Amino acid sequence: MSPKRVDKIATGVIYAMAVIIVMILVALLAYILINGLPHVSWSFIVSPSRVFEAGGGIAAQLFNSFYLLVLSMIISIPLSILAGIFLSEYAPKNKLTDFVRTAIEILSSLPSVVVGLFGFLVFVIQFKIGFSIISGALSLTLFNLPLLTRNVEESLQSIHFTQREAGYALGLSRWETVTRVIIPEALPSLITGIILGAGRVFGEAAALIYTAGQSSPALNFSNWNPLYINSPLNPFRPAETLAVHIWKINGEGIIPDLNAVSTASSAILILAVLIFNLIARSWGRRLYKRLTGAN
Amino acid sequence: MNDPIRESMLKKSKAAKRETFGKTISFLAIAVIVAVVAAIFYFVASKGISTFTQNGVNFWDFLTGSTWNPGSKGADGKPLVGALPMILGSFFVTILAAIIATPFAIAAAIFMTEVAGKKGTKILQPVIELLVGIPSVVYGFIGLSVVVPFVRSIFGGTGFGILAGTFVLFVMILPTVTSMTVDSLRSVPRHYREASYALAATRWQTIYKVILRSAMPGILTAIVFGMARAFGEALAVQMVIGNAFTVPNSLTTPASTLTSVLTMGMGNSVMGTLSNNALWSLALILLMMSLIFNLVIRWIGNKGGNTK
Amino acid sequence: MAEKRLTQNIQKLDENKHEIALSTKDLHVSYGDHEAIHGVDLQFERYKITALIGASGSGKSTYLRALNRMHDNIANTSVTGEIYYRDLDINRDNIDVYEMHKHIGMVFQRPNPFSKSIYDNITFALKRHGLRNKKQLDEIVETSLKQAALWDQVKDDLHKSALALSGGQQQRLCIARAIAMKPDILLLDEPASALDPISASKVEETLMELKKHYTIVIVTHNMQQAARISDRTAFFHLGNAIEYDETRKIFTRPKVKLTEDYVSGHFG
Amino acid sequence: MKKKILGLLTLMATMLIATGCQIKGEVMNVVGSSALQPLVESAGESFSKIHPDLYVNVQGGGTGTGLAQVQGGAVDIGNSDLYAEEKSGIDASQLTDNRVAVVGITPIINPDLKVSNLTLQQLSDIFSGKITNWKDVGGQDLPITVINRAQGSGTRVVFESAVFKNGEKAIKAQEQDSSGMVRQIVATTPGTISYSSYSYINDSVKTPAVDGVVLSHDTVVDNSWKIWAYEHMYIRKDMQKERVHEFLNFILSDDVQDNIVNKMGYIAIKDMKVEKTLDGQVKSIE
Repeated sequence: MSPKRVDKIATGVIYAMAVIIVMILVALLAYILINGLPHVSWSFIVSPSRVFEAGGGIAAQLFNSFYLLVLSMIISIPLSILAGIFLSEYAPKNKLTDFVRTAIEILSSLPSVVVGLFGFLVFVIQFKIGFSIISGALSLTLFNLPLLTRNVEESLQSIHFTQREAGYALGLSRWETVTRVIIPEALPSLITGIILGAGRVFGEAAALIYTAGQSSPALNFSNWNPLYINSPLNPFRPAETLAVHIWKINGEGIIPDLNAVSTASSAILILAVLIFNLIARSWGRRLYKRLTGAN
Repeated sequence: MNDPIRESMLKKSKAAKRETFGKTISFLAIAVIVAVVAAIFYFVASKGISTFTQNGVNFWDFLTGSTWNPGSKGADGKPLVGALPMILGSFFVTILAAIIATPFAIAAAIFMTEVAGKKGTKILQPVIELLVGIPSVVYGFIGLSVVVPFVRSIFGGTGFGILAGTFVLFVMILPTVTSMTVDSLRSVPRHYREASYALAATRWQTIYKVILRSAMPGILTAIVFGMARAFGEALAVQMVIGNAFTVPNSLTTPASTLTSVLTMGMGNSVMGTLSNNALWSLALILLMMSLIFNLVIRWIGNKGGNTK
Repeated sequence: MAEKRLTQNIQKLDENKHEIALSTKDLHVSYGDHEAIHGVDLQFERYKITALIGASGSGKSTYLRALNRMHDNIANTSVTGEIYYRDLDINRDNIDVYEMHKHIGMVFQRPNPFSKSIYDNITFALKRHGLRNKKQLDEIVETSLKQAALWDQVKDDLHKSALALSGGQQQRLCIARAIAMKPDILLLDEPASALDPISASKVEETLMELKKHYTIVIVTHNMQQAARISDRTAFFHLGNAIEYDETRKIFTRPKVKLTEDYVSGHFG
Repeated sequence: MKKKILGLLTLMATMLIATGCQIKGEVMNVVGSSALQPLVESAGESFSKIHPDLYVNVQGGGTGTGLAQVQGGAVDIGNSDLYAEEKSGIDASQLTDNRVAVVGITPIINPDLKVSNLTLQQLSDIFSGKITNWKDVGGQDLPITVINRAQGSGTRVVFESAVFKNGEKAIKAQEQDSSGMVRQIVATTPGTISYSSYSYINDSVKTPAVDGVVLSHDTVVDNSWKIWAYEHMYIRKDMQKERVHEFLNFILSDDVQDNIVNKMGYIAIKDMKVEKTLDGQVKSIE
């Protein structure tokens, strides 16, 4: 066969596979949305959930998901960026560094339930923080750090070495060059990594069951003083997230409208991820433009 | 002679101080992570090993035994903790899912970076990122209500089993593998492509001989990460694999994985008892297996890198 | 290793007649076990252009990069010997490299502007070094871009990304960025090699202009270029400086056979 | 921008420390059986209405977790589907048992099966693997697929102790770790049989009579339906907190027993006409 023909066939196969993927994905999304959206209403979003009667909503769960996401990102983003900088810029190229990298990679393959139990025994019991958003956020941080760190390291590595030389030759420290030149340039791929991480946090259930808990106090959305147990901002209150809620009602739920609540929650979860995605992306693009002068 | 430039070079500059500062805090960050990793490893290992030290289970029996019933004892008076069914189950679903997902991920990545250009990326990228955000619970339920009946209608049986698990995991790891593959294809310098096209190579030849080859270590890493995710995934697999503690003899009969047993059993056992320790031993095996995977892939990556 | 010391003819400058801006004494550079520079002694005169020529792999770039310790951050690389600048051996641990880099600038082979606007490219390092005055910064941007012969082309696009410039413009921006620091010495590593002839000649013009205020050491593999712009030339071969003299002497009456072969195009 | 982030972080940190020191309101932690969780949660909500400064934090995690944590003193109350004595690794002598409800457990089968009655013996044979086809118990010719709950699950322990009278062993079968999953699988997979507590039963699955008796509130209270057990809330013997005892009394009050326990498909403890001891002996109460 002539190379031209092979090229044509290969291109056809690649197109076909891409189409199959898109079809799988579209079917999945359509399945979730078509099943769920008819049950979604404004009152579903803003009313509290119920334990055994029909008609409950997901107000607290939705808020909890976002709050937990923000908290765990506040902890894990700086930590992973710093660690990624170290691995990419400062770590000596030796066996020890390789060992650390391997260890971090292996951590990412731990099932989240193990991370959750670790979080339970350490944060909830040992540190006496109790079932709380903060315990959940810390556990999710453990769970997210390996992937984020890895992503940061790779994003930084993908920026050419000559940029660092340029900074160095101008009398700038590697630190300044990395934080002010390399990171802005790597921003798009950093943000992709963060979005992937955020998606994991948003959808995680197993690691939260034992740490953030599977029930939450009725929130008082008019009390924003974090010192009160029923304040939405209190990071020390137990909090059931949307993903945990879906898991719980399907597993042990006894509400009669279980199916409706579960499918509607899934649909909302997907929409929330979508919206989060769009916001993060447009914000990232604007920041990138501002920092790099790109047009 | 007083030369200010000369003097200034002998003092520690602001930049040098910043460098020290940056080095220190980034080192602290990695130290924290290493400490956490060490703590988790220690935690899992110490609990996992106590099955063998405290409860006197033979390690070899644990790996090769095929009966899992930590609550009761076998005919020889030893606890029934044989993890073989789960180890095989985990292996099968992970490898099968990776085998199916890899070509798709590579194809999608090529599509996005080489074939369809910006437009392809615009369509696929958001969809792929969205997929990561779908909770595994939801994947599990879709698997239960779509994949399991599908497998049942084609292959008979109950539909639960390794095949159903593989399909679900395939979709779950696809985004991870794809987006990482895309990154590694993108990092292939443009002049490689230009050089290849300049030699009158077709697009496919360029992709196959130049781009994929130089992106190979990155692609392998993507696959490991995909396998790692498949390996550690619990909720979704647990819902479709059937959770039967039998050595899998076909792809369509119920089987179990390390994670599914772990997730199911944790809440029902009491810390410190054999049933609980045995579960931690499973977690330990999970760690060891991913270590092995990691080393193997690293080895392949090194070999590929040397022959280039 | 067999050819470690070859016949040499290194001009020794009389320090009473010539002001020496930078000099090295027995400078060695090694990558791991492999020694790439085998002890080079050269002096660079103030406000002159010195060219380093030689075949690929002769060590001229390695030597140049050793002059301002660019090898510091590279694993496994060691530089031994002395580098004198302002009566200080700057190849010592007690020297603050960052401070030194303010005075010994460098321009690289491939243009490497930051992915920032043209304006930020020039002001970024200055700001980091503590210069905040907007008016002063604007002034520096203008003068350095003018010196680099770029001002007329970019004065209306100062806030556009530097990456949108052509290769030649990018390189001149890098030169502008380097001279904005007002260094004593400018080291250039084949600054015109990645450029088209027109851009290259623009860069050459720029350098001729700059030598009034700066001491320039330039690595080039283009002998015409060296002959056109430099005052002195050093010929490198296999990690040794073979011959160092006034440029016209090197190109017309070289004393060493190797140099003659090279400049007459018999090898390399 | 860096400064802003730094400022925000400092603010968060201070906030966390501040909140850590002084949370307004008392928290009571109840952890354990996920089956019992909805009941205690509803009761907790009503209890909090009477005591606005109290927050009853009810979490699942499983019977094993509940018992282990209450024994270790990490939580105030441990919810359990089983007697503490039945769980290895638990020192029952340190704990006080509070039986708060009774739960009836019934076999559930796929709705397409044409079987409406099974004997205890047949159940025993099915779950131990002696009978493998529905035609042997009066149904169509279809292989039996057994779905078990996870090992150590309270529901499974109760079911097996009621069905396996002569030390039979359960066959190796599929296992699921929640009632909801079991119900969904049985509803959709042909030829399946499993068991579930009464509170989870709905129209999607079929509940055959056992030895001619159909599970209901009335058949459990007089022990004509044999497969039932107590739901327990354990506290440590040295529990000092007044509110904890108050809460347990509250759950046992007529109001909660009638309006929450019975409504959720459990059986109020006060309705029981018989009592079952730890070793399975049943005697009637006056």
